[in-house]
Amino acid sequence: MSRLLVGPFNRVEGDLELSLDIQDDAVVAARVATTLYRGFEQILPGRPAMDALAVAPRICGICSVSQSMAAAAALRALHQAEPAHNGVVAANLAHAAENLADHLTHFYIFFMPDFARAQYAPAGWHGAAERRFKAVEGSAANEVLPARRRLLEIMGLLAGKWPHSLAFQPGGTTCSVDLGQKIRLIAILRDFRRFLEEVFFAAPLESVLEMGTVEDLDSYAEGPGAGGDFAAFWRIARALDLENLGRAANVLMSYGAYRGAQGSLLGAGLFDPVSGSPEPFDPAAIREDVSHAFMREGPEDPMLARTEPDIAKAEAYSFAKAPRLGGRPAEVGAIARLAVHGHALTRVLLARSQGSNVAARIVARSMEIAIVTRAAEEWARSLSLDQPFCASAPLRDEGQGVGLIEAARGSLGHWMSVSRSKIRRYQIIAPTGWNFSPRDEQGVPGPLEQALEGAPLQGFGARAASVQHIVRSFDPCMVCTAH
Amino acid sequence: MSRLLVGPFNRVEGDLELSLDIQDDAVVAARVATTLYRGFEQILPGRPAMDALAVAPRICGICSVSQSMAAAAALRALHQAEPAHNGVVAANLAHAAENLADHLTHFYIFFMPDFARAQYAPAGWHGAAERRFKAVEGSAANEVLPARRRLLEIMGLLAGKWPHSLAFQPGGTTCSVDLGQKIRLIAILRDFRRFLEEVFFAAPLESVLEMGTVEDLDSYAEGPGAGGDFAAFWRIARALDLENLGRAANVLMSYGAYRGAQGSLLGAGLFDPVSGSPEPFDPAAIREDVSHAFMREGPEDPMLARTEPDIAKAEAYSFAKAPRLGGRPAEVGAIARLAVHGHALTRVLLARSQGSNVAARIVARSMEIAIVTRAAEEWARSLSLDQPFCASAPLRDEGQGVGLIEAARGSLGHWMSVSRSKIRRYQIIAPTGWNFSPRDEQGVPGPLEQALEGAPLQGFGARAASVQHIVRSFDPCMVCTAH
Amino acid sequence: MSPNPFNILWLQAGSCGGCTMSTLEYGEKGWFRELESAGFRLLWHPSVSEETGEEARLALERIESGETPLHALCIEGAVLRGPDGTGLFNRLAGTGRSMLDWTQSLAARADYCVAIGSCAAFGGMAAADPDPTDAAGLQFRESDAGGALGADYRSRLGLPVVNIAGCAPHSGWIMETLSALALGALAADDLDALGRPKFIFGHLAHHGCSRNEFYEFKASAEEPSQRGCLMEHLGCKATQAAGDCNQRGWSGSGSCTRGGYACIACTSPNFEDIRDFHNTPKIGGVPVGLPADMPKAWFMVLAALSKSATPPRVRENATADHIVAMPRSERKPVE
Amino acid sequence: MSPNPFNILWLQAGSCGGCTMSTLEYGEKGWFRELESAGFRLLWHPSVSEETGEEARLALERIESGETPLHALCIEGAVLRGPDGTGLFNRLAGTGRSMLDWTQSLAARADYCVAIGSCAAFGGMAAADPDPTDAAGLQFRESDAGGALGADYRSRLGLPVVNIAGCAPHSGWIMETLSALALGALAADDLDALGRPKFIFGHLAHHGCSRNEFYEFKASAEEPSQRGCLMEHLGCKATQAAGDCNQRGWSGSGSCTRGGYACIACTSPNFEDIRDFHNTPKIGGVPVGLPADMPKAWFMVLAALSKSATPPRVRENATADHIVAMPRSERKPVE
Repeated sequence: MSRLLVGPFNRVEGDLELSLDIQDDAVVAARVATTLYRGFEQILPGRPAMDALAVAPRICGICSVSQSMAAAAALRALHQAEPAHNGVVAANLAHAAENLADHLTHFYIFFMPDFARAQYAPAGWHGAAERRFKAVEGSAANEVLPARRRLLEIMGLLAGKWPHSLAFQPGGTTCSVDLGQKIRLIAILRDFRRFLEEVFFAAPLESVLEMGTVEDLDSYAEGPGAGGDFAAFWRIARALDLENLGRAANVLMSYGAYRGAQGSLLGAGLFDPVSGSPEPFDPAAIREDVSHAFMREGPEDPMLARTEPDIAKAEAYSFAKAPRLGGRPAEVGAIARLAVHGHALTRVLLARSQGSNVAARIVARSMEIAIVTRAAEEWARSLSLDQPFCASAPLRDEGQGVGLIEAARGSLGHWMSVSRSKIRRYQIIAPTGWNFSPRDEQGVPGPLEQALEGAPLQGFGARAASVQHIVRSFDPCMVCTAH
Repeated sequence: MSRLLVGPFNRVEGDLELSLDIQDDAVVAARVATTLYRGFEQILPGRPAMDALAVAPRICGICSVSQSMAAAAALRALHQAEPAHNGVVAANLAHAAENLADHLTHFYIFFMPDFARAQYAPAGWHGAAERRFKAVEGSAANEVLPARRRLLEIMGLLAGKWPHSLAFQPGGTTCSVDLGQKIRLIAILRDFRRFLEEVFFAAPLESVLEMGTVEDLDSYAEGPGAGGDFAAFWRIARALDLENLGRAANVLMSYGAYRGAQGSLLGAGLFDPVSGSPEPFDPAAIREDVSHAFMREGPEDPMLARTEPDIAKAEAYSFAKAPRLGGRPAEVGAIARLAVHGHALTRVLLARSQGSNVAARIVARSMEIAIVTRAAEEWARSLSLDQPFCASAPLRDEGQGVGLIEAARGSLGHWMSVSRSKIRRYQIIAPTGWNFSPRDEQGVPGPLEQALEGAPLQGFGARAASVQHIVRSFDPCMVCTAH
Repeated sequence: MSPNPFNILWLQAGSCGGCTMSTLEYGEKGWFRELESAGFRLLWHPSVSEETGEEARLALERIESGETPLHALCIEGAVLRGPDGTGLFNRLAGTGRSMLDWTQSLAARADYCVAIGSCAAFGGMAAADPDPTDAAGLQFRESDAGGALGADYRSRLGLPVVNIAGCAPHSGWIMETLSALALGALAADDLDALGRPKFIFGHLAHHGCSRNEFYEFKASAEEPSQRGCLMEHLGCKATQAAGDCNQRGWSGSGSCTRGGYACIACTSPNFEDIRDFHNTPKIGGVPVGLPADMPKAWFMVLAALSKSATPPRVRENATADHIVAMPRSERKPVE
Repeated sequence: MSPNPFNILWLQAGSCGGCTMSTLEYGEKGWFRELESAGFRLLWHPSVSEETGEEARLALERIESGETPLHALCIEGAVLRGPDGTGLFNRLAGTGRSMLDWTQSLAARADYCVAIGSCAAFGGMAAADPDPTDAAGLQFRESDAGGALGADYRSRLGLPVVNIAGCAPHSGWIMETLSALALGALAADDLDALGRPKFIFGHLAHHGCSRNEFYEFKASAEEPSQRGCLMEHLGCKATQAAGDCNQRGWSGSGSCTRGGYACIACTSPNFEDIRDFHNTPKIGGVPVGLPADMPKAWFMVLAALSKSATPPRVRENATADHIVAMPRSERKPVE
C-alpha cells in the first residue's frame, strides 16, 4: 500500500488536498483536506447583527448570494420579520441566477475538461470532447462564458453587483424593480433558455423535463439532442460507465430551495438512496464534529459552537469540521434536492446504483438547470411592480436565528446568536462541509472519502481521471467548507 | 414599351421609388425618385453656426457621424481652426466604426437577402444562401448584429451615443479618452477583427488585402476562405455574372477619407474607369442642377444656392437635386475611394468591365472593411492620453466654410455661409445624391439610372432580382439624398 | 415563432432612419433573434424585411383591410402634412399615397400605436422652425396635443399614442416599451402628460451623470472635452430633460454627458428649436433653464455657496481634460 | 495566440474566489477568447487550467526557476501570515509550502505584480478585526505600506504592486489594468498613493450615481428599497470611496447604489472594519464621513439650505420605492 498526496487539486473552488491510500492500482482509503482557513466565524462575533449581510457573502465568491440568503434568513428569524413578497421573488431570481451560473461553470469549466485529458486519447469520442471541452481552449467556453455573463445580468438588475451584494435583506431586497427592469429580466431569461435549448441541451426544456428513464436519456442523447453538450456528457458517461464510479450511499439531504409564498420550489427533506424512500428531516439533529479538524473542541451544536483554530492538533488533517445529521454523514447538492423533490429520473439513477454516483450527480445538476430556469421565467413575470420589495421590521437586539437554505452545492446553514444587537456566536455549515467532510470521531469518512474508495487508477496514479471525475462530480467549494 | 413604378423599394435607407421603362423584358430607361423631403436646408439658415453640429447629424441616422464630420469640417474651415491631433484620431475612429457598421449592415441586412429570394430557388447555391442570408430569418444576422453592436461600443466610448452625437467639434472631440477607455477601444477592435477573420472573410485580414486579381478572389473563395460570407458572395457573383450587371462608366470621385496629420488614409481624386486613369479633381466644379427636382431654380453653386421646394414643378420627378462635377455625373462610394487610392483589385475589376458594376461595388466595400479595420487598430493604439482632444479656436462670425468628407456611401459635402454668426445658407450634397441623381438639364441620367439601363428582368417585372441587386449594390441612402 | 405572435408593423415617415439604427443594437444575439424569442412578428419593416415593391404593398393592404391583425403600429419619423395639408412631402413610394394618409388609415387598425422617436412623438427635428414641411408627431405637434392623428385618437385597446421620445431613443426604451405592451403591462396611467412611458421618462437625464460632483459644486467645464459640469456654460439641459439617459449604457457604455457634451433635451418637444445648443443662456449669470422644479432663487444661493465650498480637487479637475487632482487617499480607517 | 504572449500566473491565496468569478464575466466572447486575442497566456489559474496536482506543481516550479518567463503575477486573496508568521493557515495543496512563501518567491520573478481585489491589496475581509489569520495585502496591511512583500518591493520592471482594489473588483478594472501593463502603458506615476491605477481610482464611487439629484437636495432614503440618497441615513460612503464604480455597469447594468444599497467603500483599506454598514454614523445630526475633501462647515450649511430648497417631487420620490412624482412636463419650448 502506498499513500499519494494529491494537490493542488484545481478546477474546484478553493484549496483542496487529497491523501489517497493506494492498493492494486485502486484507492482503498481517502482523506480530504482544505488547506485554507480565514476565520469568518471569528470575525463575525462582536459586530452589529446586520453586518453579517456584508461579511457573510465574502465567505465565498461563487456562492455569495447563498451566503447572503442564509445570513438574511438567520436575521429574518432573529427579527421575526415578514419579507415583502416581491422581495422574496426577486431574491429567488438572483439566487437562481447564481445557482444556474454555478451549475454551468461547474459543468463546462470544472468538470467536462477532464474528458479532454490525454489519458482518454484512445477513446473514439476524445477528439470531439477535446475540441469542445478542453480547458481554456475548447470551443464550448466561448459560448458558455457569454451565456453566463448574460445570465448574471440578472444580478446587475436585482442585486447591484455580483459577487457580494448587500441587496438581500431580512425584509426583502433593496432594489425595487421598475417596468423596464422587469422586461429586461424576462429578456435575459429568454436568452438563457435559448442557450440551454440550443447549446446545452439542444432540446426544448419541456422535453428535457419529461425524461424519466435512462432510456429517455439514451434516446435523447442519440437523437434530437445529440448536438447538445449534455448529450455529449451522457454518451461519454455511458462509454465510461460513470454510473458506477464514485458511488456513495449516504442519506441525501435538502433544506428546501427557493422558498416563496407557496412553499419551496424544491422541498426540504431526506431521501435514502438505498431504500429509495424519503425520511423525516429534523434540523435540530445537526452537529459538528471537530475530531479531525484543526479546531479546538467545544459544543457540537452549531447554535452554541465557537471556532478556534489549533494548527498543532495531532489527529487533525483539515481545517474543516465534520457535520453530521443524527450522527450520520449526509450527501447534499442538486442530486439530493431532486431526489427529495421526487424527480423521477434522479430517483431512477439512484436506484440503479443504489446510491449516488458521478453520472447521477451531473444529470441531477443538469435537470435542476431546466427546472429552475422554467421557474425563474415565472417569477420574473410575477413581480408586481406596484407592491413593495422590502418590508421594514423592528430590529431585535437579543436572540437567535438560524438560516437554512439551499446553495448551488447543497444545504447551507447559518446559526447566529445576538445579544445587545451584537453577534455573539456565528456558525456556518456549508454544503461542501457535508460532502467533503473529514472523518468523525467514529472514523466514519465523509461522502467524498467514501466515494473515492475503490476508484480504479488505471496506472495513472494521482493523475488518474477517475479521481478527478469523482472529486469534481460533487462540485466542491473548499472556501465555503472551511471559511 | 411599358412603364413600371417600383415601390416601396425597401432594404435601403429612406424612401426610394423607381420608374422603369421596359422593353423586351429589359429596362430601357430608369428614373429614380426620393419621395421624402424634410427641409434641412431650410431649417439650418437663421441658426447659430455651431448649431449645425446638432442639426446636421439628424439628416441621417445611418451616417450620422459623417454628417457631423462634414458640419465640423465646414465649421473648421469657417473658423480656421486647427484641431487637436487626438481629436482627429478619435473622430476618425468613431467615423470608422460607423462606416464599418454601415458596410456590414449593407452586406448582411440590405444586400445579401436578395439572393435568398424565391426567384433563385432553382440555383444550386440557393439553399445555403437562404439559410444564411434570408431577411430576418437567416443565420448570418444573429452573428452580424451582435458584432455590429459590439463594434458600435466604440461610439459609447468616443461619441457618447449613436446615432446623433455632439462629440465632433471643429477643434476635435468632446470626449477625452482615459487609459481604461483606450484599452476598451483596442479590445473592441480585436473582437471586430475576430468577427471578420472568422465569419465575414474567414481569412486573416492581411491575406485578404493581398488579393490583387480575380484569380486571387476565386482561389480564396474556393479555398481557405470558402466558409466566409464574403466568399459565398463571390461565388454567387461568379455564378450570376454580377460583374456584368449594373454597369456604369462615370468618373469615380473621392473627397479623401480619414484625414489625419499624415494626409488621408484614402486620398482624394477622380478616377476614370474607362481610360483607367486618375484625373485631377477640382471641388470648385461642383454644381447642383434642379431641372428635374421639385425645387425652384436658383444659383447652382452650392455656396450660393438655397433650397425652396416646388411640388408643382412639371418636369420634376424627385426631391433630389442633380449634383454634377464639371457638368458630368460622378459615381462615389467605396469603389471610388479604392479606385482613386489605387487599390489593385478594385482597378482590375473596373478595367474588366470598363466601369463599375454590382460585383465590383460589393468587393470594394468589403476590401475597404479590411483596410479600415487595420487602420483603426493603429489609430486606437496611437492615442496619446496626455495630449488634448479638443483645441479651442476663436469663433468667426462672418464667412464661409466647406466641409468635404467621405461618408460610408461616398463623398459628402456641406457648404455653409455665415453672417453675424448665423447661418445664412447651408447646402448639403450627399453621396447618394451623386449616385441616385435624377437627370440633369441635358437629360443626362445619374449613375444608378444609367446602371439600370439594360437590366434583364427575366420575366419577373418589377420584382426582378437584377433590379434589386443593381439598386442595392450602391447602398443608397435616400434620406441623405433629399434631406 | 410563438403561436400567438404580437404583430408589429413598423413604418418610416419623415424619419432619418436613426431610430431603426438604434433599435438594431438591441438584443444579445441581435434584434431578429430577440423579436423571435420575445414572440414578436415583424409584419414589415422598411429596412429589414424581404418583401419589396408589390409584395410589400400587398402586405400593407392586408393590414389595412383588417385581414392581418395589427397589434402595434410603430411609426418612426414625423408625419409631414405639407404642402398645404396634402402630405406630398412624404409619399410612400409605389403607393401613390402620402404617409399622412397611410398613418391615419393604419392607426385605426392598431391595438396600440407607438411613436418611435421624438419625430414621431412631437415632430422633432423635421418640425424645427420654420417647419418647412408642416411636420407633426402622431398625437402632438411640439407640446400641443393634436398632431397627425388628433388629440382624441385612441388605439383599439384604448391607449393614446405611446410616445417613445428621444433622438435617437435608446434601443432599450423601444424594446422595453413594446414588450410591456405585448405583456399588457402598460396602461394609460403609465404614461406621462406627453404620452411617454413613466418608467423611462419619470427620470431626468441628469440622474446618474458622472459629472455630478462637479454639478454639486458648480465646478464647470469651460471648453469642450473638459471634465466639469456642462450645465453652467456648455448648454447642458439634463436637469430639465426627461429620460433615464444617464442610467443606461448607450452603444455600450456611452451617454451624452459621458461623451463630453451637453444634453440637449432630445426627449422634449421643441428641443429642435433650441438656439445655440453649445452655450448656456444666462441671465444675471444664472442659467435660464434651471433644474426641473427648482426655485430660481434657491439655485442662485446654493450655487453661490457651493462654488465657494468647492474643494481644490474638484475645481482643478473641472477644467482639465483628464484627472489632474486625486481624492485624498483613505489612509485612516473609514468610519 | 500571439507570438510573444504576455504570461500571466494567477494564484489564489486567502481568497473567496470572487475576484475570479468577476473576471469570468469579462469579454464579449468570454474571458478565454479575450485572453487569447489580447495576447495573454494564462500559465496557470487554479479555477480554469487543465493542469492539476503534479502537472501544476511542475508548471509553478518552471516559473519559480525562471525557465518560464513571468510577466504578471496575479494574486487573488489576502496573504495569511499566521499562525505566528508561518503562513500555515494557507498552504498550497500538494506542495507543502505556504502561499506566503510561494508569493514571495514568485514575486521576485515577476515583471509586474498585481494584487487582484482588496484582499490581495490591503488584506480585505480576511484582515477584519480581530484578524484571526494575520492577513495582509501584498504591499499594504490595511492602509499601511508593508504587507507580504514589504514596502520596498518592486517588480522586475520597477513597479510597486499594482493594486486592483475592490471586493470583488469590476472585471473591467482587472482586465484593463492587465492590458495596460501588457501595453507598457502603466507607469508608477499612473498609480495613486495606495498603488491603485489612477484611471480607475481617481474617481469617486459617487460619480455617476443615479441618486445624485436626491443627494443634491439631501433628500434621503430612510429605508432600504427607497429611491433617495443613501448617504444621510443608510451608510453610503461613495462620496469618500475611490473607484469609477457608478460609471461602469456591474453584471450588466448594476452598481451598489443602483442596487439600492450603500457603497461600503470596498475599494478602500479597512472597509472591512466598518461597523453598522447599513447606517450612517452621525454626530449632532451631521454624518461623520463627509465627502472627500469637503470642509465640514460647508457641508452643514449647504445641506441645511438645500434641504429647504428641495422640490416636492424630489422629496416625495426620496422615500418612495418607485417614482411617485413626475418632473413637470416640458410644455414650453426649451431654451
